[in-house]
Amino acid sequence: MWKWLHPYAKAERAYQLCNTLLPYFTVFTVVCLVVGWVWGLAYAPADYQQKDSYRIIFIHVPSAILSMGAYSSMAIAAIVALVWQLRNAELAVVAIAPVGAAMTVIALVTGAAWGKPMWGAWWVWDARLTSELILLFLYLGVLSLYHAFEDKKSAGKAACILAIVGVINLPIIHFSVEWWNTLHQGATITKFDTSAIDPSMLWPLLINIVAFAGFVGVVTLIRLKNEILQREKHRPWVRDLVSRG
Amino acid sequence: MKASHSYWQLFCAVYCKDLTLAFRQRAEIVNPLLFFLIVITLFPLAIGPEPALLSRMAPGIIWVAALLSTMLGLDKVFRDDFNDGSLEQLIASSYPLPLSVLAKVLAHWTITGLPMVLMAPVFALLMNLDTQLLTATLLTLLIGTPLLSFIGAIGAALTVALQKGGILMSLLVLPLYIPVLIFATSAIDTSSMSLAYGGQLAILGAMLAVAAVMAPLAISSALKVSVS
Amino acid sequence: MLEIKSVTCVKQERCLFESLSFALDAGQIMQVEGPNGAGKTSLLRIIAGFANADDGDVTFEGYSISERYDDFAAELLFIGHKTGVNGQLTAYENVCHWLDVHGYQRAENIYDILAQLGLVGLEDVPVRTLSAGQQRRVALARLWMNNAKVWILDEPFTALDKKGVAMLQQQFMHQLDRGGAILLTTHQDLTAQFSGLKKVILEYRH
Amino acid sequence: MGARFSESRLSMQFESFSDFLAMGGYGFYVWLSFGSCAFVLLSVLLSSLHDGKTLKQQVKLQIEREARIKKAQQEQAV
Repeated sequence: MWKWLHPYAKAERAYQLCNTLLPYFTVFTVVCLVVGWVWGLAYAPADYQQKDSYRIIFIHVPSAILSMGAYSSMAIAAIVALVWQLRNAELAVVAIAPVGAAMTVIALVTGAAWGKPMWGAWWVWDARLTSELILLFLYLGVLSLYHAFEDKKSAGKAACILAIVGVINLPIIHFSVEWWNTLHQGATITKFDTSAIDPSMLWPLLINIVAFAGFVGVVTLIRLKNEILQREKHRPWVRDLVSRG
Repeated sequence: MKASHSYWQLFCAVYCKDLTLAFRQRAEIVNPLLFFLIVITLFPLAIGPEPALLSRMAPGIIWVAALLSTMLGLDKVFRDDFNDGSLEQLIASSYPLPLSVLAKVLAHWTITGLPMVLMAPVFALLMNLDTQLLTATLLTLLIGTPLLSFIGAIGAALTVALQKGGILMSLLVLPLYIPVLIFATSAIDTSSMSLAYGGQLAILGAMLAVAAVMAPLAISSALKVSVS
Repeated sequence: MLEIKSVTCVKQERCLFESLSFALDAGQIMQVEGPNGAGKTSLLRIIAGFANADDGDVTFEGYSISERYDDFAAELLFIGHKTGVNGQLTAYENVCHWLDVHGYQRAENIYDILAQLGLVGLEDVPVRTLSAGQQRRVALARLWMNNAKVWILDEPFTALDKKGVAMLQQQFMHQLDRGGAILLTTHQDLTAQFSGLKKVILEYRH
Repeated sequence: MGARFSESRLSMQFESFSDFLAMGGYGFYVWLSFGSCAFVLLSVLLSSLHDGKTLKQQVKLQIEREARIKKAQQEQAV
């Protein structure tokens, strides 16, 4: 594994790897996204209880899952970056953060848009919603810390440390918020029994989750390329690349 | 010339230096306390003076005020040492950095957290707290404020190299404070219903134990990043 | 003793130096020269272990300093631009604190050393009230009370008067005689004659 | 049987396009979600692509600037 991975620790190889992977990811994502959305919006049967409003699930659940998935992969990259001193892992942390934040925003917005017709309120202080909001704060913290540093080497390391601190705290935060919520629960909230979801709805949902994951991959690859370029600006290989067009 | 010094003596040296400095400029101790007091007085002015309402909200208010006043002193924990180069000297010492960091964080707590705990009975009067609630508030503050210092110092260490790190630090640290706030206020709430609140205190204690071990490590690596 | 192996440093997208290698042996003094912005301070900070090199390695007595930093730190004395002297504390307190933090015993002759450095009567006023040169002397007092094998000094002569410079160089001699090594940057030439003086010259690179 | 089963499930759920837009009365919320989702996804994607372009532009400018400096130095030398 290490032998296979090691050459990619070099910036130029990593850049090329991103370039080769990008088309596959893009095609895959576009196909999944189109299929998932069309199926979810037009072909999946309406829910007998929530009617057509449940179609929001096809973007809400994927974005919520990916917002957490992106954070955990970011934290893993941060640990790799700090323990093995891999520069590219550090760049990956910074590359994932904006997409993760975007996923969190989507999850929050769609959650609100779904909550209004179902619960009668745009926002309730439900445990999941609150944790998601805090997750957004953590993402924004990593991003603003990274951008506050002039020297991007220190910035990357600082962002890594914060990402790790955040991932240690995230379960504690989620647990405490959930616990706080059960204490203070005022309005009754209908919880959807997701395990009993019909296959005709499950398939488009799964396709959408895969599509969103693909999207996170695509944007991460693009941003990783950017970050590598940014760091290696002065190196000959970047200059060759640019002057070649 | 080298040697018979122990880890304990290093700890004392760092801890005592910070305390000496704080006592030389008394504002450092007094200002967060005054801030604490002012924030607390703002609430009755904003929401009205009814005693029932106030005592219902008191735990939350006291804790939010404690959070904010801890933030006030945090920026100073590493800033001066960073600016005058003492931080480099600490790193270049043969002793492990997390130990010096632990001493500095505890010094911060002694300067800002402990006075708040000691002053809490006074604030309790302002908020119509009875003795039962007061004990609970004191206990949660006693366990919770060191936790705030530990978590906050991570943010302070990450932003010490930035000229205007103060606001950014609050943005990084406040979300991490949420669990402390939840468990502390819930302990006080539970005690107001005359129920046992040992569970919440135990969770706070567990978080403090984890933070006391992990935070110095995180802070040390953050400081090394900031210095480089 | 101290080996710098093909060290590269890039700052703000500017390459300060590339594949720089040299060695410093016991009893040697080495002066890093170069114009402003050439990366002298960056080089010193990398060797002292505060910053990581973008490439290459620094080894001390055979081991890499980043791997066993605490061992290296025990043999290192570093005084940078920022000297680590606290303005609120007195000269005596500053010296004592430094000794405590580095694990040295508080010597009985602290007052003598401070007096030798021309700080008689100023031992117990807050350092911030002293002049720049006097503040630097407080920091340099450490050179008289340590047994570190490597001294890394960034512009030690800044703000010192002629007498101070001469005194400092005498102490350099003493360090070299007992088998220590010194790495320093300075803009002025050393006035005393050092037998094993080596020089590293850094160019300003665009 | 199986084929007919899946066929019945995989049919268009809406009678007309306006029905599709109305989403059984929940049109506003559904389209709000999907619209904002598309907006966020697109803006992240486009800004990332844009960043890459600006970066390459910067490197290009830097190369040109260096070439100019070199030329000026040579002229000075002559």
